[in-house]
Amino acid sequence: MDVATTLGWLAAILMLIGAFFTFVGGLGALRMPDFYTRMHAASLTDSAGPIFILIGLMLISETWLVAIKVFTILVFLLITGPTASNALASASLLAGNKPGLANDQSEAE
Amino acid sequence: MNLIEHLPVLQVILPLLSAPFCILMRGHMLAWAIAVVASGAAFAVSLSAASIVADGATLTYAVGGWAAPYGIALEVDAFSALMTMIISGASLLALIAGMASIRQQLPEEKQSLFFAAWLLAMAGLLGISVAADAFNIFVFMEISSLASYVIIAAGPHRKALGAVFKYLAMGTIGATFYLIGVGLIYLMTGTLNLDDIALRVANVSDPHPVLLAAGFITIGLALKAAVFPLHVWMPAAYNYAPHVVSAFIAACATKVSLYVLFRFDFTVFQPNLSGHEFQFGHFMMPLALIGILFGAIVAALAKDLKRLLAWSSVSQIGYIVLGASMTSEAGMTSAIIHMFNHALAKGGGFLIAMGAALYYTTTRFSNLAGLGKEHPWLSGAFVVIGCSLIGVPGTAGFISKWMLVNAALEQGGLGIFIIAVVVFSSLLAVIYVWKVVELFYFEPRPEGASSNAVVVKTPEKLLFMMVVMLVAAANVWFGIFPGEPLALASQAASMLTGGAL
Amino acid sequence: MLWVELYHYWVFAILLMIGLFGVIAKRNLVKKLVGLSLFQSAVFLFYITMGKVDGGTAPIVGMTDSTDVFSNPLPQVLILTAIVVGISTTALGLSIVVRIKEAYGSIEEDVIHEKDRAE
Amino acid sequence: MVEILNIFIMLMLVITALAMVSSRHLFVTVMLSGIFSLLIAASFLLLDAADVALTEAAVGAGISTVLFLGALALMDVEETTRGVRRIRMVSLIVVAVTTIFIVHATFYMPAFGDINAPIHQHVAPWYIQHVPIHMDIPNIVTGILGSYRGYDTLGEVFVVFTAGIGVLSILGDPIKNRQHRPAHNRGLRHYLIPRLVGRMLIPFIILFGLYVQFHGEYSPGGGFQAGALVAAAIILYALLEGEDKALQVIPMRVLYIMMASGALLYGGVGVAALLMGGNFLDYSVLASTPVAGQQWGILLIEMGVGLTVTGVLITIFHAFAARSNL
Amino acid sequence: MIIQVVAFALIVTMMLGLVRAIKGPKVYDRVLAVNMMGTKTVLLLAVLAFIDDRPDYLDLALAYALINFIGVFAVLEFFRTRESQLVIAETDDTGEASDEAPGNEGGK
Repeated sequence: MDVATTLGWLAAILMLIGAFFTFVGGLGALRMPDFYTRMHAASLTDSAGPIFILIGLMLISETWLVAIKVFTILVFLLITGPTASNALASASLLAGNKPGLANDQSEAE
Repeated sequence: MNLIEHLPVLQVILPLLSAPFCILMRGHMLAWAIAVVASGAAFAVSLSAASIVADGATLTYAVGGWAAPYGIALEVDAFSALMTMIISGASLLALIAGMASIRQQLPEEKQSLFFAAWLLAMAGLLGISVAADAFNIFVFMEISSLASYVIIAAGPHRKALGAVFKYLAMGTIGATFYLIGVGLIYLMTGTLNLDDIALRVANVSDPHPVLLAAGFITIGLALKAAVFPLHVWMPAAYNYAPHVVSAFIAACATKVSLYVLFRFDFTVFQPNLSGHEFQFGHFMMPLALIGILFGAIVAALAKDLKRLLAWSSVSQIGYIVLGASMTSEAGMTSAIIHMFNHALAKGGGFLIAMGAALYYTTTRFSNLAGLGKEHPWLSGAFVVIGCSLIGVPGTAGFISKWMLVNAALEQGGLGIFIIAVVVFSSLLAVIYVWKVVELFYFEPRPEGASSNAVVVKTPEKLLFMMVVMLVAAANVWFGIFPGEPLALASQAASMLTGGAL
Repeated sequence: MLWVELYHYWVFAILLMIGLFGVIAKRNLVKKLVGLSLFQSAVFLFYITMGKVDGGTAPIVGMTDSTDVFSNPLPQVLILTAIVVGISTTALGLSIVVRIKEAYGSIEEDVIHEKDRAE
Repeated sequence: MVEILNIFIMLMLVITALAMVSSRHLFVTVMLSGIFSLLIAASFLLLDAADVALTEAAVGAGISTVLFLGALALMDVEETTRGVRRIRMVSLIVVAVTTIFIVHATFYMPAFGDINAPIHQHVAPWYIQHVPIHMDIPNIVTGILGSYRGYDTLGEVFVVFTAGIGVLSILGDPIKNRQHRPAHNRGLRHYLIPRLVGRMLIPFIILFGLYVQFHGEYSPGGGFQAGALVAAAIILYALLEGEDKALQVIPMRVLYIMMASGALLYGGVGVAALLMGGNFLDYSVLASTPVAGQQWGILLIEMGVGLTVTGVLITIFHAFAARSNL
Repeated sequence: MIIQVVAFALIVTMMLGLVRAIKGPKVYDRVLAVNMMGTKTVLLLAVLAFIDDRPDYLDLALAYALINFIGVFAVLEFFRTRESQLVIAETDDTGEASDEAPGNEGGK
């Protein structure tokens, strides 16, 4: 990729930010104390990461068609990711799991 | 369009493409008719192919018009012609004879699916027999295996499910082992066509991976063929399958795996790996000998006719492997002719078990006593077929045993030992066959034994008895005039071992 | 860097081992099927591994320069077929397991054997 | 660079596989097998097998997970017996010996990625060279799959077909099984947001499936992947709206016809070639020029593959769902 | 070079997700991890398409994004039919006991 141009630099910065978010999200999903906080970390960054990374990729796309394809992926991820998180959280809540931090510490490791 | 030219592919696609029609037909009788017609057509094709290749010719066919190493080739030679005859013949006869039994054991709405799966099983086996491409063999092996699982699982007893699951697990391991072996060969030679592999495997950079491939292929196919220590899936699967399926599968399924094993080992590995005949022989022969004895002993202890026949198959497969493990032309001839003769005897045996179940609902010995008086023709046929299983002179079984003994004599001191084992196992065979004969003729029908669960319609009964008599007569006919199959077998054997010299 | 070259083959061997162990040793029928599909996946990986060419790219012409080196397409074709075979086997196996569960009330091999023997 | 990525992915593969086999909770095993599929598909892509990666994604992560969950819904999700110690020891020895043999042989295999290995010298270059000449399509994998090794692919279609009728035969007709069950099955109706989003996505998935089907000659994809995608869309519909509605949209009779007609379409193309004077599956004779004939042939057989796969996968799903009252 | 860094960050994140998937402790954690790894795989494929300069790989990323979604629904449906059993089964590999009172199930 061509980092010499302004666009290239912008893309690089965006992608790095995205990569950072992604990594932090992964870390959060691993280290947070209970399911809901983990999900919070994971799902927030599951949206933020793709936004930055994929917009970065769009900026360095060679043709419009490629950029549109990347954009489509972004749109689908932005639709499906939060939906899945929502569904999962409500399933968990319906099954009777309460947020752990509220009343007990047994989940904390 | 010259039909003769297209025989190899017609052999496969006739039954294969008939299968979808079976499920489109609502009526189960129509599905049965399609299956019979397709089997008959396949049998006719195999007969005409056999008449062409009997003198040593080979029919080759390039599917899609692409020449051999690039496209997929089909080949029919004497060996494959014999196999296709066994498969399509067994299917045809079992289907005709099995009408009443299918009605007894399967609910009507499942029958069209059953016949479709049956045709696929047959087409898969035929596809393996005519294939000349290592990967193509895998594909058709999977068609036949999956379809076999389906038709075996149609058995009415719940134990059929456990048996099928075991068969599925072991069969898939076997097929995957074969796939690993093919992959290793492909890695070393860059080709999948069997003839091309045979040419190129001599020049590989290092023989180690090829040896590993030989190991994987041998073990994988031995698993599928139920060679002795790997036979654990077989007795239960044969025992709990619908009777008509037992007759068909027992006659041909394991033999096709052995066919692939022999073809691979004798044409690809033995001519090109130094000392491989020795390895093959010394690996297989002990297994064969133990298998012969073990199978016969368990059969002699069985308390159920189908179980007895299934375990006798373990023993009989041992004979086939034993013949091949001598890696001589005579040994190979005996192995191949025994495939044919055993198909006749074992298929016939399971047909009789089917008949017994038709009249008396089960095949348990406690329930079969006195069959001889009530159904003299059926039990008479069993006596003939039992003699063929034992190897009494004048029956087909004798021919293969005789060939086997002759081949063993060529082996010198070891041969005497082999002959001793063969004679001893024949005595065991006498015991288990006699057990049934005694039951049929010398024990009275027990009080209150169940019988006649279904009313057998006269035309169905007539068809069934006709087929049983035909098979029994064939067991005698090929014992006295073994000409045609023997010619094919010796042709095949000389072709296979000719490469090894 | 011998180990990098062999690494791919070793991963195949290890996966194969894990899968095979799952099929043979596990007594739970679903577990056996999972082991079986793992076992097959290992073989798929083996085929694809041997088709790879250093510096090669996916064998689709036209999207890139014609000077490109392509990886071997044939193993990919074979594995496409094999994957289909694998899923078919899994589906069939699962349907048998469902029936076994209905007939025996369990999918543990030991329990099934016991019930068979009790008959 | 890509190789280094792959080393990490393969490491994760091994870890996942170990966890899959050692976990005692079947649901966990199935979830992990979903991850395994994702990882192995990524690995396939890194090894340049784009078509295979697409198939593995559609099959492993999608269909296979759905099937396993459908079956698990009927059983205990916990493994209760540890098994006999002796069997575990024996199997450990068996697999250890096998592994030692394989690892031993790896030292004698051609180096990974070596272009001079026989595998890259003998048949494969011919394909890469001749696909553009014989059929003039960019995706070499599709060319081999459809034409040079079209007979294998015919076999593959029939394997799928066998699985379809097999599951139907073993589990019974879904319609009949459903009649015995209470009709409280309404799918995921109480999940409002997922349901809305899911419904919105279904047409896109089908559209994408069609793209994969008809663009398979130019990019990764083909009949099988397309069939799996379309089937996945229908399965999604069934999950959202309930089985009954899905069976109203595509009744069993139609599924039967799809299964059979796809297989017959493939075989029919072969027979047509036979009747027009070529060999079985020789598409060259189908049109005025061989290249056009090949292209038509591949297009038609891919449609056959797609039809059968779609029909079979939906059928299998219904068969499981009818038993488990999903 | 930046794009390779992104790829590595994705791989590392996938490893973290894998650890979560194996550790659990609840089934929901595992589903969350699977979903997260699915998203990361999609991103990885998109990034790979640019590393290899093969835009056709983007089709795969798209397919993954769509397929991954269906998996989540299958899981939800599974939960719906099996909630009672899962509560019992949440005593997992880690041996960590579920702290839920069975009575909570009536809440839905």
